[in-house]
Amino acid sequence: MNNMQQQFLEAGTLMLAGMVFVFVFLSILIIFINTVLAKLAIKFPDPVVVPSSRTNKKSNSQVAGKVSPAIVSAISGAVKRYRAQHGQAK
Amino acid sequence: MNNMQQQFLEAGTLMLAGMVFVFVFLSILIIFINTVLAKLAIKFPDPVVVPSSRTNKKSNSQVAGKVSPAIVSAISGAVKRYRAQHGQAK
Amino acid sequence: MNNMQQQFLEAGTLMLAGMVFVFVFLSILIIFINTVLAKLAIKFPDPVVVPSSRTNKKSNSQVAGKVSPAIVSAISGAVKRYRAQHGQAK
Amino acid sequence: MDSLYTLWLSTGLANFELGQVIMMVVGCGLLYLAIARNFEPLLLLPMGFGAILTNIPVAGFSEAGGLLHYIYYAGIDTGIFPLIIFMGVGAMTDFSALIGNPKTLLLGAAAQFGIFATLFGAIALNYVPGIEFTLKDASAIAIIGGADGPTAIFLASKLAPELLGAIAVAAYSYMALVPIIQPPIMRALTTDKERKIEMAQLRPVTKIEKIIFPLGVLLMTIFFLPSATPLVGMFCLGNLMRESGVVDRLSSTAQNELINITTIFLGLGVGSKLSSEAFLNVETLGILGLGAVAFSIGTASGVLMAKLMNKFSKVPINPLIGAAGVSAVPMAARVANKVGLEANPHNFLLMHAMGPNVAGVLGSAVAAGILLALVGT
Amino acid sequence: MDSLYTLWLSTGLANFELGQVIMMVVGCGLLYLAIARNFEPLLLLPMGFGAILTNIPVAGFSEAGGLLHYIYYAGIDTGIFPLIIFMGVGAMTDFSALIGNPKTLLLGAAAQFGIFATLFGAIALNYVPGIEFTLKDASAIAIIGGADGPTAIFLASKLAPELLGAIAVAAYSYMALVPIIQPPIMRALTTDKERKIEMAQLRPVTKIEKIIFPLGVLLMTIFFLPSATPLVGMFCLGNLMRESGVVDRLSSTAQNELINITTIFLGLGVGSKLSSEAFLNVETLGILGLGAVAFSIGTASGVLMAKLMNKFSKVPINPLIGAAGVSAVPMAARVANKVGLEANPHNFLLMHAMGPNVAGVLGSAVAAGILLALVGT
Amino acid sequence: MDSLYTLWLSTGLANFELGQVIMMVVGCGLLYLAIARNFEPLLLLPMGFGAILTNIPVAGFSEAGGLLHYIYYAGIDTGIFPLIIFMGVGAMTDFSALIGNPKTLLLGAAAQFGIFATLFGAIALNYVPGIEFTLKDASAIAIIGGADGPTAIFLASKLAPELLGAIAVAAYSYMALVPIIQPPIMRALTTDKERKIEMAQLRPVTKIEKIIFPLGVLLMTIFFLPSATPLVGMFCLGNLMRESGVVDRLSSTAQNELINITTIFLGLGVGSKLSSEAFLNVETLGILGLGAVAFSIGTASGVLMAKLMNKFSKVPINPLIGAAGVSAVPMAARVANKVGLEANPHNFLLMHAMGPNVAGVLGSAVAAGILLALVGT
Ligand code: NA
Ligand code: NA
Ligand code: NA
Repeated sequence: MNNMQQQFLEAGTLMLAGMVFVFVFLSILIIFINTVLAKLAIKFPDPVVVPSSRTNKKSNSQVAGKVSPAIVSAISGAVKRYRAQHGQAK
Repeated sequence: MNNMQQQFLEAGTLMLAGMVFVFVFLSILIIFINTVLAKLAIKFPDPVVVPSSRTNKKSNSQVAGKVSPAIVSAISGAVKRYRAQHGQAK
Repeated sequence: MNNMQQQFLEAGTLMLAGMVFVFVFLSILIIFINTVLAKLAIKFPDPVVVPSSRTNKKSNSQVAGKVSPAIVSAISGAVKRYRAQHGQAK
Repeated sequence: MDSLYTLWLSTGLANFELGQVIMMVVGCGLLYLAIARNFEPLLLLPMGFGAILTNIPVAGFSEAGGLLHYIYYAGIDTGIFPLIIFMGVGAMTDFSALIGNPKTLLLGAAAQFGIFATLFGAIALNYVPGIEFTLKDASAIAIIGGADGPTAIFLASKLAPELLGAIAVAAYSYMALVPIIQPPIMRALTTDKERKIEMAQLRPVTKIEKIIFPLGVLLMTIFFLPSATPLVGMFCLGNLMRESGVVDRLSSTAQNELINITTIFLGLGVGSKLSSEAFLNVETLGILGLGAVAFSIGTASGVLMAKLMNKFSKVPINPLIGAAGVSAVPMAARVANKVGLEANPHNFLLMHAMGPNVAGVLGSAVAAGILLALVGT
Repeated sequence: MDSLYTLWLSTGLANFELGQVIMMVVGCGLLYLAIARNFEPLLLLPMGFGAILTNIPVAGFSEAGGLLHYIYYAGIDTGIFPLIIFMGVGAMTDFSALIGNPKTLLLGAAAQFGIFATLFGAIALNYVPGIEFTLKDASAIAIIGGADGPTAIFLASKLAPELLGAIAVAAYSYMALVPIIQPPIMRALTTDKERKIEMAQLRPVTKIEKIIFPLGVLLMTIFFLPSATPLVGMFCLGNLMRESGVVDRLSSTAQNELINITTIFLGLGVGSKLSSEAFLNVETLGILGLGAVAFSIGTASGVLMAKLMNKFSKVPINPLIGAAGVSAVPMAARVANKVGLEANPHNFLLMHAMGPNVAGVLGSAVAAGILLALVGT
Repeated sequence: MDSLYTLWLSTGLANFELGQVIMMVVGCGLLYLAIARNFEPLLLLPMGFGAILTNIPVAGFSEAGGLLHYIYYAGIDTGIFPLIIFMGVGAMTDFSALIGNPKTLLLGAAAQFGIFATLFGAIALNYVPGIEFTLKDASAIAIIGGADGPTAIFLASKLAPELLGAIAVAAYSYMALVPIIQPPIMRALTTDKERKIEMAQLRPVTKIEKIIFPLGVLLMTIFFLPSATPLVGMFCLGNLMRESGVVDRLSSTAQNELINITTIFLGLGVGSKLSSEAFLNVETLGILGLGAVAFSIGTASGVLMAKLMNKFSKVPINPLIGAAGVSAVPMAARVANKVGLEANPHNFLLMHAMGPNVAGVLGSAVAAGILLALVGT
């Protein structure tokens, strides 16, 4: 058996072993998701957030009409950071 | 004197020396604050900022009514940064 | 020729060579700008952005009257970042 | 006069070699692709710049004591930079689409055939006179088919450092070309009816699933393929920081400043391997040629796998999303979406394609681990 | 077949040792504490992850050439990471409350008794068969009583690197447990009347005081305890950057990106010391046991010192703020505030407790310096 | 008792040497300049702090294993930190004013006479007993005249590391003094009429010009002066990241977090060279004296060159902007603007002065390259 033939054999084995392994690995992952994760999802559901239309409205009106203190502080923080970033640095 | 006894002696000395040192050190720091810093505070008081109700009102109305250019630029800066941060990176 | 004299000679040569080089280098850069860059500027002009008074007005009124969703999201992003930055870190 | 002569001797003009000039042109070409054509600019811009710097005569950027020498040996030879990037990518990745439709993992698996077919191709190139790829070389080249930059750089730095430059250039160039390479293959392998398939909405994924998922992936990698744990581990660390919700400041830094800093230096360091000796040879041509083939085969494998799955699955799968299995996140998913919209203007495949897309990242990392385990010793 | 056998030999399953499995479970436990219980997640999450990675068979994360090996030797063995963290903490610390009421420094001093009592306890543990702590080991363990993570890591890396993992785990776990450990002790040692004491408003502190303070602290440390200057010096540098007001961009980076990047790698590096040989022994149990004792003694010392000061001081001190002297900033101060509110709903102790709280940080750094000076040679 | 004696022996008080005390006072002086006088605080604050730390007896900050030792050898001895800073400065620099009025490059060239005149002066100082500057030393000192911090640190670290501390102190101090040093010279060399000259509006500069410019500068440096390519190359990389518009996240990081982190460590590392042996000698006085002369000559050369150009140019040039050729961006340009406004309240020279100002940065880097090429071997 010459050298090239042997290399092809090795490459072929690698291809076979590799593709089998990749498929087996990701298939086990599918099983993991369908069993473990699915069970966990049922056992520990996300807390239900009631999208209170009241607070939503409020936050809309906040933006439209007057701005809440948190937003003001965020804006002033942004201004501060903006200035800090554009100061001299050399 | 056996080995354990000697170790206890060393540990006891360390404890004594250590606690004395910590107390002396932080006590000197108290003196430093009460003398040096106190004098400095009197000699170099913070500049008094007159909380001009005028500018305050103005800045309030700015937020409520119309937004100052600085804030607009900060917001647009934030938008820009937001986009930059959420661009592709890989 | 003594040592100091030789050093002065070397320093003088350095000065001459250096200044000539700096001038030649930056002069070539002038030529580069005046030829290559100038031609490129003509060949690839910046796309003309029509400063549509319409969109300008709109963006002004946005800021003055109600705030656009992009800005809202930027603000909420800023709030978020602000909180993240001020969390405990030690 | 002496001084002027010394100055002349120290100029680039007096010391240029032809290979260096050509490599600088190559570097400028990469800059052009990055800036004018928007080809993966985050990496190709610093890489092209690094290629220029490393080929400057006299300056010695990549010799002992030079800047690029430090960068390469501290960050790339050690594997640290690609791993930090991978952590950042993990912190950017949302696995919801994958967890919501786990079958898409098979599409990500199938697309890895691009890697192993390329390995075969690289060995076949040994018939060409002047090319002599060892199995290590072939494996490093093959990973281009994974369409994942950091994985390719990491593997090449371990298996075939002398080919690193060419491999990185090929990987990133073809990743940028995904919108051009993939659509014809996708159209050729699917019927109009298949392309019109609408997919069911994804089920909502809970927080606990997203937290446990990276740990599960890591655990499986530890059990079955420890050689892939550097890549997969750092990726999962980043993803866990993201999903846990308790270390947002770390997650944000990993996604932004840290990955940006590392990207600059990674690009420069990879560029420093673009010397004329390492790049200007027939092997590079072979690598560039194989890269195009690799992407095409990966794309085809993904699409064909999706068609095969449709024969067995009750829930229909649009075969176009199979093409996203090659990774190249999120470009390949966008391509799937775009080709889908051409066939059915109401069919938004983007979210569905994100599943195979991130599955492809895992698949490539697994494939890299296999190659490391089997030929890396 | 050969290839498959090689692949099998390279799997984790074929190479696991029991100790590694147990240490991975320990790592998962740390992740659980970090994510589900919010125990100091910024450090325990990367630390737990590092513990998992370092125990993966075959992968060699902590062997020469491995990622964690580089991180540990570049950042922790050299002491650089804890010092950078300390600079960032300094940039986050506001000394106003301390300067406004300097007597609280005595509370921070008293709480350090937790350290030296633990030192005694660690030596006493030598009576237990299988435990053999040298004076260096005992000193490194004792610093857990300082309730300050970077200080503990810094000292342990200098005095007892092989115990670093256990010490860091103990230090951060008990710091997270401060809200559970402290209140019973505080209630047991104080009367209801004492807990109701309202404290006078703090005097305003000027800018010049806040600028000179870190320099004064550094100067005193230089004069009396040079061995503490790495810790105290970097802390004061951070604080000076904050208070000087002229280098806001450096201060901001020290408080954010730089400390975040360093925290990720510090956690991973510390986690890499959680190998089974170093952790799974009776000494670790001793360290964990001593840690709980250390915190309790420190808390009690602080409270009792406050009661003692009340006998001599004209201005009354609420003894609850003495418990904040253990550091664990800002958790211990919040605990003092909370217990105080239970007794007197109008009594807000938070600002007053910040004084002993930051004093505790200085006190621990001083104590670390003493231990380094006396047993570190 | 033994223990107390050991503790005493380990105190700073028992080990101080006079030189160390003096150098700490120098460090405090730098902090004073930075904080109270706002002299280049971003570098002088960490540098002054580093000077204090390095002179602490016993602590060993700059000995093997010490923090400053690591910082110096990893970042400054290698040249990495100044180069990273230079990349960030490049990302902050807008060349529009220069491209719009390229003649101002000649002003930036003329101002470099400050460098070469200083070189002459440094050699002349050898007449002073106790001073013995080699040509390398003299070259490193001369670069102060370039008024560019990172360039000075880079060149000094290559040519005369033992003078690095004094050179950096001189360079940054005089840069901060630009608003005091320059105006009298500018007024003395110009007539009121000249100062009133209004300059034509700059032509608009297109995006393509701004992208090609850094590449052109790099190309010329490669051709004519490879020894300057580390500085010029990193500068151009930063500028290309900025102007290309395709890697905004990298450009932003280079301008902010990365340059901030590097600045902290660069300052500390440079400060670590302020030991008494290296600083407390007559050579330092010579360097400080030469620095003032260098800035003055550079300023004068720029102004005189502008006057000379006015004799030949059709478009009038206000000679005040010639003073901005010394670099010291953007301070020198602001000074030109301010002096111009005194003479003509409607004359805003700021944008016009930015041309020679950034030209001065290039000019200094070129001059540094020449010195490296001619005396650096
Ligand atoms: Na892939
Ligand atoms: Na403490
Ligand atoms: Na200059």
